[in-house]
Amino acid sequence: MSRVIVDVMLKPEIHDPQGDAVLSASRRLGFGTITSVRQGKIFELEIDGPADDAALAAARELAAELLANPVIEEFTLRSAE
Amino acid sequence: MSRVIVDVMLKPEIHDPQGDAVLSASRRLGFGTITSVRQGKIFELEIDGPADDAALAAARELAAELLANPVIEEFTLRSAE
Amino acid sequence: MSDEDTVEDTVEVAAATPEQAQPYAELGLTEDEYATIRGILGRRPTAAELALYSVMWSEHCSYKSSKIHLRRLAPTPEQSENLLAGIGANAGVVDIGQGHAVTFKIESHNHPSFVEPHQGAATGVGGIVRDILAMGARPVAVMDALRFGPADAADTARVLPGVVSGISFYGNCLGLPNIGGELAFDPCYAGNPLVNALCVGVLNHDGTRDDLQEAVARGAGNKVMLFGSRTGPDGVGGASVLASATFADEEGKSAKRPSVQVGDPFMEKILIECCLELFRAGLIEGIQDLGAAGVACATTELAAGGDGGMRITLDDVPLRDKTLNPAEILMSESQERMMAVVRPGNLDGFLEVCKKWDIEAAVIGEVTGDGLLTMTWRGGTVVRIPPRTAADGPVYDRPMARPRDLDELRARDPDELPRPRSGTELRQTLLALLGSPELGDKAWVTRQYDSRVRGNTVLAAPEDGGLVRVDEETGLGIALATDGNGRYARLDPYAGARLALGEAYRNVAMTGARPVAVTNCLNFGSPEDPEVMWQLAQAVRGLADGCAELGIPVTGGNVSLYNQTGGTPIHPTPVIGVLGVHPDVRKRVAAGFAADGARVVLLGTTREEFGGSAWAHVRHRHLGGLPPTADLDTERIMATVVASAASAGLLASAHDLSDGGLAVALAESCLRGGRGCEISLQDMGSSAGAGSASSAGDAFTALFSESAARALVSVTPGREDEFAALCDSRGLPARVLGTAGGSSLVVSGVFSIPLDELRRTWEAPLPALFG
Amino acid sequence: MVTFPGSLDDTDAARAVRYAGAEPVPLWHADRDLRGIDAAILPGGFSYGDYLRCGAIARYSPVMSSLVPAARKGLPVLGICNGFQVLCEAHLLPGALTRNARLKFIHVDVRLTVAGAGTPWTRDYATGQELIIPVKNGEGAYVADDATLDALERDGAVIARYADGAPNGSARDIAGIRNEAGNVVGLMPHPEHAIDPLTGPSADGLGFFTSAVREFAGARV
Ligand SMILES: Nc1ncnc2c1ncn2[C@@H]1O[C@H](COP(=O)(O)OP(=O)(O)O)[C@@H](O)[C@H]1O
Ligand SMILES: [Mg+2]
Repeated sequence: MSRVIVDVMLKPEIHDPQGDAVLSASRRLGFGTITSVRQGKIFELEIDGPADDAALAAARELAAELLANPVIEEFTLRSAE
Repeated sequence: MSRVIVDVMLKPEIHDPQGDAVLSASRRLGFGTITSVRQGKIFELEIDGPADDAALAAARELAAELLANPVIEEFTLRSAE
Repeated sequence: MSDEDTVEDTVEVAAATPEQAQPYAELGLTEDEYATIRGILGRRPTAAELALYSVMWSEHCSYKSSKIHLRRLAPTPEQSENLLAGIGANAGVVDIGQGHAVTFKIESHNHPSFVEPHQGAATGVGGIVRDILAMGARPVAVMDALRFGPADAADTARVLPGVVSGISFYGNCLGLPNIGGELAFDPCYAGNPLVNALCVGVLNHDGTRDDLQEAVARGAGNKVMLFGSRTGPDGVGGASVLASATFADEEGKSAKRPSVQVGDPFMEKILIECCLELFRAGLIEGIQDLGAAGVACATTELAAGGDGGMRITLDDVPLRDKTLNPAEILMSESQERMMAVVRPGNLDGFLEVCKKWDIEAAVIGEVTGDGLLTMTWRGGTVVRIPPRTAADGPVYDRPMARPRDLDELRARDPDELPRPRSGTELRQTLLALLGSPELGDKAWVTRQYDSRVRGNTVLAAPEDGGLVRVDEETGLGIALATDGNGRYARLDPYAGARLALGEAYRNVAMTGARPVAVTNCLNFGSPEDPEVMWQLAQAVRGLADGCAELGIPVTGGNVSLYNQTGGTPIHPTPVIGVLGVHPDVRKRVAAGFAADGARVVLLGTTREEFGGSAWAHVRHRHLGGLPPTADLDTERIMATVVASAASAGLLASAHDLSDGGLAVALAESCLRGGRGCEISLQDMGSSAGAGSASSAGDAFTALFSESAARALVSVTPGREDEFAALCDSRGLPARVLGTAGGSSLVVSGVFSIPLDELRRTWEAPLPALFG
Repeated sequence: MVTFPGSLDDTDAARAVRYAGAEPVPLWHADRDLRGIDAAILPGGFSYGDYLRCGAIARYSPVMSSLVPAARKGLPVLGICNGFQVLCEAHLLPGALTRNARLKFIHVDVRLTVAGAGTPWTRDYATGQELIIPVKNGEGAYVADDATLDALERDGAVIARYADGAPNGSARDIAGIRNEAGNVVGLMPHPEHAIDPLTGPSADGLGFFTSAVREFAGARV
């Protein structure tokens, strides 16, 4: 059993109203040093078998096909211990 | 300028219908080896100044107050290079 | 939490260890109740039985403090003429003719919505929808009655947006139009918001096909099915249970169980479609939704309503979390689950339908003939009880006492408040009321709700009542409204309940519908406080008497107690929902002035009544005196007049008078219709007694008094005489005020306000507070 | 009329088709069979709960595996709201729909300007005509990169715009677009909720359905 984490973020050029809302709320709360917020999604996948190349490949394929929309989003993989 | 990433996940015992929906979709797509999916949120914060303790402390405070709902979620911090 | 190697607390173990200490108090049972359970069983209960009794005998499930009073609500034969199911069913069912029946009910989710506003409110909608579904009906609309602390309080900024987004998220995703509700603010709800959700459903009832379902487990050998979401640790117990010796295996190691349930509206949507297909195919003998107290409640109630007993294998309950023990499985409040009783011969068909909808279903037991509810777990018997003893629960006649401060409160007369006198002051008063969160535009909330889905919504918020088409051919429809006024009920709970009933009845009548049935949600403080019990008893009596006067039955409802912050209870807040039948929705009447030159008429009688009024509350934060008189006779007459007038096409608009009186109703009819009006108050405010009719003092009463049983209508041009004759023939006071038209609200000789200014003022408050 | 699990406005769209004088044919998400239809409507709702991204999971349903090639061959397809999202996810239309600018579900009647009357779904309108139609969505902000947006405008592929500014933050006030061939149309507002003033703000939406019906009535003669 292995765990792979997929982070999905909006592409930098796509407007992120959620991130902006968090930024302005953080300003209201007095967090003056925070200058930008981008919000994305995270998927923790549990995969049968070891955290080998096959597991990563499956996760990458799922991310590309389903988890991220390539028109507006990009993703990165991490493997969790 | 430093970047801190906050990962927010539902607590393990909290029901995650979104993750479940992704899991069953991944099954239908033939990703048989994936046994569990949990979906969370990720926040990329840009903070004025170096990635020092003060920056992390601000991020932690923001996460606790705003980014995560302590009733159902938990969060972790990472600092991005 | 139970490991393979821990010995399960079976019936045999319990019989052999009578002295073992049990955490009944942590589970909310009193010493007497615990002794009663031991007496029923002739031994100590097992851990699972204790859990089951504790949830079934909780106030929430057993109505132990209120039952004795609720008996008053039993309808007379005359009231129940068209009642197919009443109090005692999951929801009451009313025959509305043409082969259709309607079921509706209102329920609270107050406490969960305070802890986690979004999920709490969302699962509140989910729960009431399953009650309607369990009657065999297709849910067709929802409503939400919301009450919060002061609009500008910090906690309201946390709770209100979350509650609204939860209702929006769940209801919209289910595809149920939200057709109305309430939004009120009062400091008494600051630590205890009220989130009451109503659902209405429609079923066939035409002789050839009857969709009505029952919550019973009949027929030994029939299968007990659990279907929908898996069972997880949602809402199990809470800290007190977990801290107990029996439920946590090792100190400190006990997994923390969440009390927050997370809703999955998509699952509920497919569960609805799946159930409706099962009903249509005739595959179900009995059905029960899982709400509070989950499997414990559904099995107990099905078995108690049946003719035999039931045997359940808890190992067969599909789990999301494999570590749950029997007690936790029984108490779990995981959402989106249903339980059905199915003949063995229909099992394959049942599973087929579930598969089509991608719904997980499991046989978890069967109906027996031994009269007992028996449950096994890993081979041991962990529950063996007579189900009725758990389902019926104790009945308490708790002490009651008239609130000590009531006389003082009533003596605090609103007469002593400074009243606006000049035209300028009256103008300012109206703008202040309209610009308050209490009376301002609710679009900030209702824009988040889909009121159109299903395509049958004829009227929705901000109209007086929601109106939904049931039959496209004939135009048959149903109207609904919910109302409650905690301030009135605080001053006089008996009158408060009648006023709320009268207002909901009137709101339904304004659409042109005939009110036919009542549901109610009784939101009160702690039943252990004798003053609260007195309020509850008074309110129930008021509701019962009011329904008898109106000749319509209470078909069901819900009681929510322990609504208080610290030792301070909320205002007693009975929220009343009224259902009406509209013969032809194409002839519906709406609140907005719809025709230039239409004669504007005030129906009913205006008295000088300011106790608990919006004016006293908004302008002076004052609560005192007596609430208005509830005049149900006039309500009844007015409803028949409006219904006749609507069907004859005599009305261009109709709008009830309530908070803020005539002035606010005028403003709303202007804004809604996009049209001004010019009226005169000559001779109004008569019971103010002496003083000339045109004096500003009388104008104040005419404009802001909250006398009940009044409405503002405008008459279809050319039909004025017919309408006047109709009112006259029924003895309904009808006073011509003026005409609709123009771009200002003009009260001759008093003030004039351009519609633009009215609109800006009215729309401002909620966006200013909540963004 | 395709029903996905979680489709909600399917009965409404079927009613609109009936009002327009045609017979709605239900298509089930799990069936590949298109049952000889002349045109397809992907209705509004929350397919699969919209849990991942709106329309992301519906895109992979069996019915879509038949519909996508049929649409590429010219079958007229109208995606309304969630249906629009499915069409974008399935790459039958460019761009994507994202969270509303103010992050809340919004239901409001809007004024639309018809910008492209030349499709099988908009023939009964005149370019420039104004319609009052409800929008109701949580993720209705149309986004695409500038090159795509420029191309859409250049090709006249924007078929409707919000006349008073997009309530959901849509790029360039875009309310609806078509594909290059013109047979596939995606629309955020709900014309099926504007077919009768009794239940909607107007009957202005009926034209989308009568346009398509007329197309086939003509074709068959
Ligand atoms: N205030 C009330 N007035 C009339 N009937 C009530 C009231 N409160 C509860 N009931 C009835 O008592 C029964 C049990 O209520 P409840 O526990 O809320 O139902 P459920 O088990 O479906 O949640 C229902 O028939 C309900 O209609
Ligand atoms: Mg029930």
